[in-house]
Amino acid sequence: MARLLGPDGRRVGLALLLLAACVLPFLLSSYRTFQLTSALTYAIALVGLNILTGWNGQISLGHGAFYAIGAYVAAILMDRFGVPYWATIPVAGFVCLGAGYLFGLPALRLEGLYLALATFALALATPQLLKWKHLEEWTGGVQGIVILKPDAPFGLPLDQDQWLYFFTLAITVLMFWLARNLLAGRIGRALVAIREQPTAAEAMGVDIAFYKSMTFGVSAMFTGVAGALGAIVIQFVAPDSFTLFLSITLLVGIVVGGLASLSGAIWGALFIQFIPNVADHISKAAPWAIYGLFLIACMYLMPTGVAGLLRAAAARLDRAPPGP
Amino acid sequence: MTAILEVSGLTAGYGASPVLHGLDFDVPVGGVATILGANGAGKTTTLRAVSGLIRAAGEVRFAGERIDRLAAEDVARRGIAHVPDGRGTFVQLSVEENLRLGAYVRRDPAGVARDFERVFDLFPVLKERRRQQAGTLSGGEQQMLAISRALMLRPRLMLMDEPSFGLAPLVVREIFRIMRMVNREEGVAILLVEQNASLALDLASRAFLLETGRLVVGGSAADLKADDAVRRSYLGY
Amino acid sequence: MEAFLHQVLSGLATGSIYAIVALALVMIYQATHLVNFAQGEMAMFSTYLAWTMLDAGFPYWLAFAGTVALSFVLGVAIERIVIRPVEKAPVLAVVIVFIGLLVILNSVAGWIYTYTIKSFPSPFPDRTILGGYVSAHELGVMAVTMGVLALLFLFFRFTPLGLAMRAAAQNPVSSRLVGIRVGWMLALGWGLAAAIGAVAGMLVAPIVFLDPNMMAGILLYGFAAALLGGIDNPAGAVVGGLAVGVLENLSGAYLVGTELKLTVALVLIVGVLLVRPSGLFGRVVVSRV
Amino acid sequence: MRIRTLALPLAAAALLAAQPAAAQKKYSPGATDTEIKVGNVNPYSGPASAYGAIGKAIGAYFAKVNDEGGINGRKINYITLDDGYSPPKAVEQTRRLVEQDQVLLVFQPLGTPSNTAIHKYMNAKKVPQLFVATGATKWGDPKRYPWTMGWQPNYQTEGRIYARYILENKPAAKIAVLYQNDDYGKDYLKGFKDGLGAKASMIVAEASYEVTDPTVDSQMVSLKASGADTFFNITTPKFAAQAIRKAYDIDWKPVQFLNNVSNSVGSVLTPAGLEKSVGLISSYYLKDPTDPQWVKDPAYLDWLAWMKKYNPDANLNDTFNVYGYTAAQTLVQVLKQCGDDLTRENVMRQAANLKKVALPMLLPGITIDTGPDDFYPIEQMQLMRFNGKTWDAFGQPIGG
Repeated sequence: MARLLGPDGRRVGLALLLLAACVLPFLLSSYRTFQLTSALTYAIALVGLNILTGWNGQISLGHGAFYAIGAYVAAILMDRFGVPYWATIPVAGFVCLGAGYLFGLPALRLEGLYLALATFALALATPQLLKWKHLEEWTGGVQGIVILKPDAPFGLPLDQDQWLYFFTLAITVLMFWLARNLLAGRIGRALVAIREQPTAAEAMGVDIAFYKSMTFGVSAMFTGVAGALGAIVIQFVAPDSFTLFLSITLLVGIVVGGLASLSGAIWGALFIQFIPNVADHISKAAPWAIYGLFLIACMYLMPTGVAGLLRAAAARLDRAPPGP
Repeated sequence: MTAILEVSGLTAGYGASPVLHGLDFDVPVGGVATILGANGAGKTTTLRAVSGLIRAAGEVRFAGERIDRLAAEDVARRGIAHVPDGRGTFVQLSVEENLRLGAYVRRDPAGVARDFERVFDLFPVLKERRRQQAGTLSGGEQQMLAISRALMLRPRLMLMDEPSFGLAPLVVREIFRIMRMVNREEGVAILLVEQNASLALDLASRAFLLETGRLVVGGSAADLKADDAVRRSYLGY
Repeated sequence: MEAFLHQVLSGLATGSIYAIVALALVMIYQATHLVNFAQGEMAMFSTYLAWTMLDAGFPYWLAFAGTVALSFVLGVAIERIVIRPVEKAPVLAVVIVFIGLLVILNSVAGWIYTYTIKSFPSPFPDRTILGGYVSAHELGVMAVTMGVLALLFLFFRFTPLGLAMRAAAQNPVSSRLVGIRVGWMLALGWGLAAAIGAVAGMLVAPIVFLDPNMMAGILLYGFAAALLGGIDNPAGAVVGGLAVGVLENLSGAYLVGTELKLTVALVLIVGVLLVRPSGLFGRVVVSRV
Repeated sequence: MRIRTLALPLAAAALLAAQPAAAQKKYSPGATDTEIKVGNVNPYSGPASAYGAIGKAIGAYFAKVNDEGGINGRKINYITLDDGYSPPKAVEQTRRLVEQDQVLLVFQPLGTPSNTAIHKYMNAKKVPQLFVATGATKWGDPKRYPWTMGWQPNYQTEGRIYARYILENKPAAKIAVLYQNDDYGKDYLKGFKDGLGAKASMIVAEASYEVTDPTVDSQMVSLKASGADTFFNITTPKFAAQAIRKAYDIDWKPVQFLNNVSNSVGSVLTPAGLEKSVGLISSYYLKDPTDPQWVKDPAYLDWLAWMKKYNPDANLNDTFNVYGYTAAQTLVQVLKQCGDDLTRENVMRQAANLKKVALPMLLPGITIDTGPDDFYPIEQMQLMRFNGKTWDAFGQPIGG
């Protein structure tokens, strides 16, 4: 599509998309607005996981853990220290940056399946640690933490859901912009080189160890920011919100959306937000069976995800002879 | 002299970009044919198209039967042994297991046992190392193993892809000596792809010159040897 | 000291369950170089098939053999029908198909058989030995695990088909050139894995009871066990399974208490992998080019 | 699916809702002359799908009510949604029920985490979060949360009942506890410890397990090694059966207390082995459909007929089908009492005005009682001991 429209067309398209995103909450019910807000938070988390898995080729089955850390940082800061909600977001990001970087250090020695196991372990350990009695004072143990939903500031004529939507949208735009700048240049090329040709990348002077662990950190930061937003949107954190299933859902999101693609994160987010509801609507008896069928069908029809399919379609359009 | 392999109009490639553009050539029964050409001319692709590893258009007949629509495993089952570039060793298996795999499609245990003895006679070093992991062999030994594995199939035609590649001259000479012996004594036809044109032309009776996916010269090996253009470009004198 | 011994014995008993599941994972890995996340649910489903046969009045061993055979066929069918279309897709796309398969099997089992636990009979006598800390069934599980391992060893080592399967997994192109039907070898690998999974399920069910979520936890331990032992080594998988069983029990009983025992066991496993990145008995490929 | 057909009359209902209500009739959103919209959130997918049986049973009971003419001439339109036992999803689905489907009330949402997640929202919106399907203690707080009410006896009450029994009958007991490491297990444990009070040191060993643990064998070995002579088993059915069998197999013979969650004869004790379950003590408030003592009970026979006709896919061994049946009857009672005043305020007023309601599948002597300050509908339980075939009641129904 990019070539079809040219850089200007692309910019116009983005502007139109953003405009539509701004108008939507005034057309939809609060419930739908809330759903979109939650899809946006997923999109940020998916960008994070995609940086690690899509661009850098490190598979993580445990990103739910960073989502959880971000969510709990926000909840604890708001609940115990009275920190305003907007200030918790950067803190959650930085905490996860650190946590991800530290986890990335030992993970350097692990590849492929072994890394998958290590991250899988992280996903399993997270709810256990959140329930652990020595952390209960902070995490609220099995009961979790209930937090308050923010009102729109400066007397803006928005209800809580609309305000949270715009707040989340702004952060989403910011994070996508950040990711694009990060990935478009030298760093992005280095990440892909490490994924495709680690030996050659090293020979070219890419510091693989640093890049890999830093990628883990940055990826965790994105996911942590999403977790913090998620906590504020849902107004509640508990160990049961961050099970292994969340990590798997995030992985499903990036693959269905399209690996190593920013727009893929949006498609993936829409999938994991809405398809379970569709499945539930089709069958109460076995909703997961329907969901599974959706997953398999997606992989048959679009093995490279929605973004991959669109890219291929655009390429075909470009190649096709111009019409009369 | 009839041909065991007849190829006409062979067109093949990877993805959307064709590498070969309508090749016509043949290999006589019990004879040796060679395809010469520079790097990237399409020599390896030709062999892959013949053995069914990649899809190709055109007609390929083996002993009169059309094989161009067959999958690689079925081509092998008809008696064509392809010794691929890079030798295709099963590096984690033992030397003996590699040889057993060569005879995988055969159903005559007595004959297989005789062929074991035969390849061990041809390459005594393999007998010494029969229990060793094949990945630990030297390059020359792996090439010997690859040829032996092909022989275990009892082929009527062998497709050889650059058997001299990366080997010391002494080893190359030994390998070519054995190929000649196999061809002469057992009548196994050989289609040889080689960069070392003088070696190839010594072994072959027919030769073809491949340039960017097209056969530009074809005829008896002696004729090609005498061809000025071939001499300058490929034989270096 | 007595309690310690009992923890070890009980760990070995549970570990043999992980071991046999790990074996099934190793099977598919050897054939396809993928870890099948749906393996546990396939085993669970097979066990329900066995339960259905028993419920219909089949004698135990007939149901057992029937289930193993049927599971083999279903495994082959799943490979040919479900996995084949994504054969050339990126690895992660295949992983997503596994996840799809997992949720489908889990959900359909719940739908057909409901989530109420069912007891499943053991072929071994209802007795305990060694002071009651190991039941005859648990000992039987260990014996069967060893038996399956021995059969697999013989199959892969001494039969042409076994050799062909190993070859197909290692070097598909060369395998086709010697006439091996690589596609069918993959399907065969799935079939074997499904059959071993069925055995695992039928041995696990008498211990943990049959329900649609029966294998969820076990698969996770089996996965860890397979990697700990070396994912390409069936014997390693068995040792890994036993080690995980004992490790988990001891860390729960003596190290940190039961609240964090899974976490600690996993940290230890990952620690071992940091030191030995291809597992305790994983093959280090020696190769000269 | 029966549950889905219930949602069909939606369009017709929307038409009718537009007409002004008759003078004496008062309605909140979700109620009209012809229907009452009841929302529900249950885990139909995910690891907790076993509980989904409750949501389905409730729907099946409402189908029966509708077939028999509904409540005061109104049909129940039951909309039940899947939350996969995930709190964020529960929030989303509940908002859908309240804001999009405009239900009169949300009935029996399941699970402590999910209910905690929607607790504030429901009270801010002033929509009844009625008879929640969890045994946590926090649902009976009418001062702070006037729109939320529990239903079943809470876990802490039950824990206290056993504690009191131990203090009275076995004051020198050395107690071992096995509990699930989540809100449910910890709530029981807390009630039990509160009940023991100063004597909490009687607990000599505690072990927890995760739902992902394949077995609790290791925990049982540890508990036996503690030398305890009394065992409180706070586990869900699968683990309860494992623990009972393991205790027997390792020759550990303590006095065993089994939580109500897992005392079904058919789906726990039979798999564990009836002879291994002799002497277990537990407490009941519902009739166990698999206990032979009810085989000729008319209430049981009614239940059975309903199961066969309206819930034929469900498992007859599953106590959740009694739970959903009885909970649904409780709501029907409340809605009947509401008459033509189907406002959310009146629903809560009537829910807090249940007096000695004896429902058929409640044990004899146990009734549902609420008041403006009493948001705990069922507070009594009956202690019972297992004799190898059936549960024998002993003593009077007792409260915490």
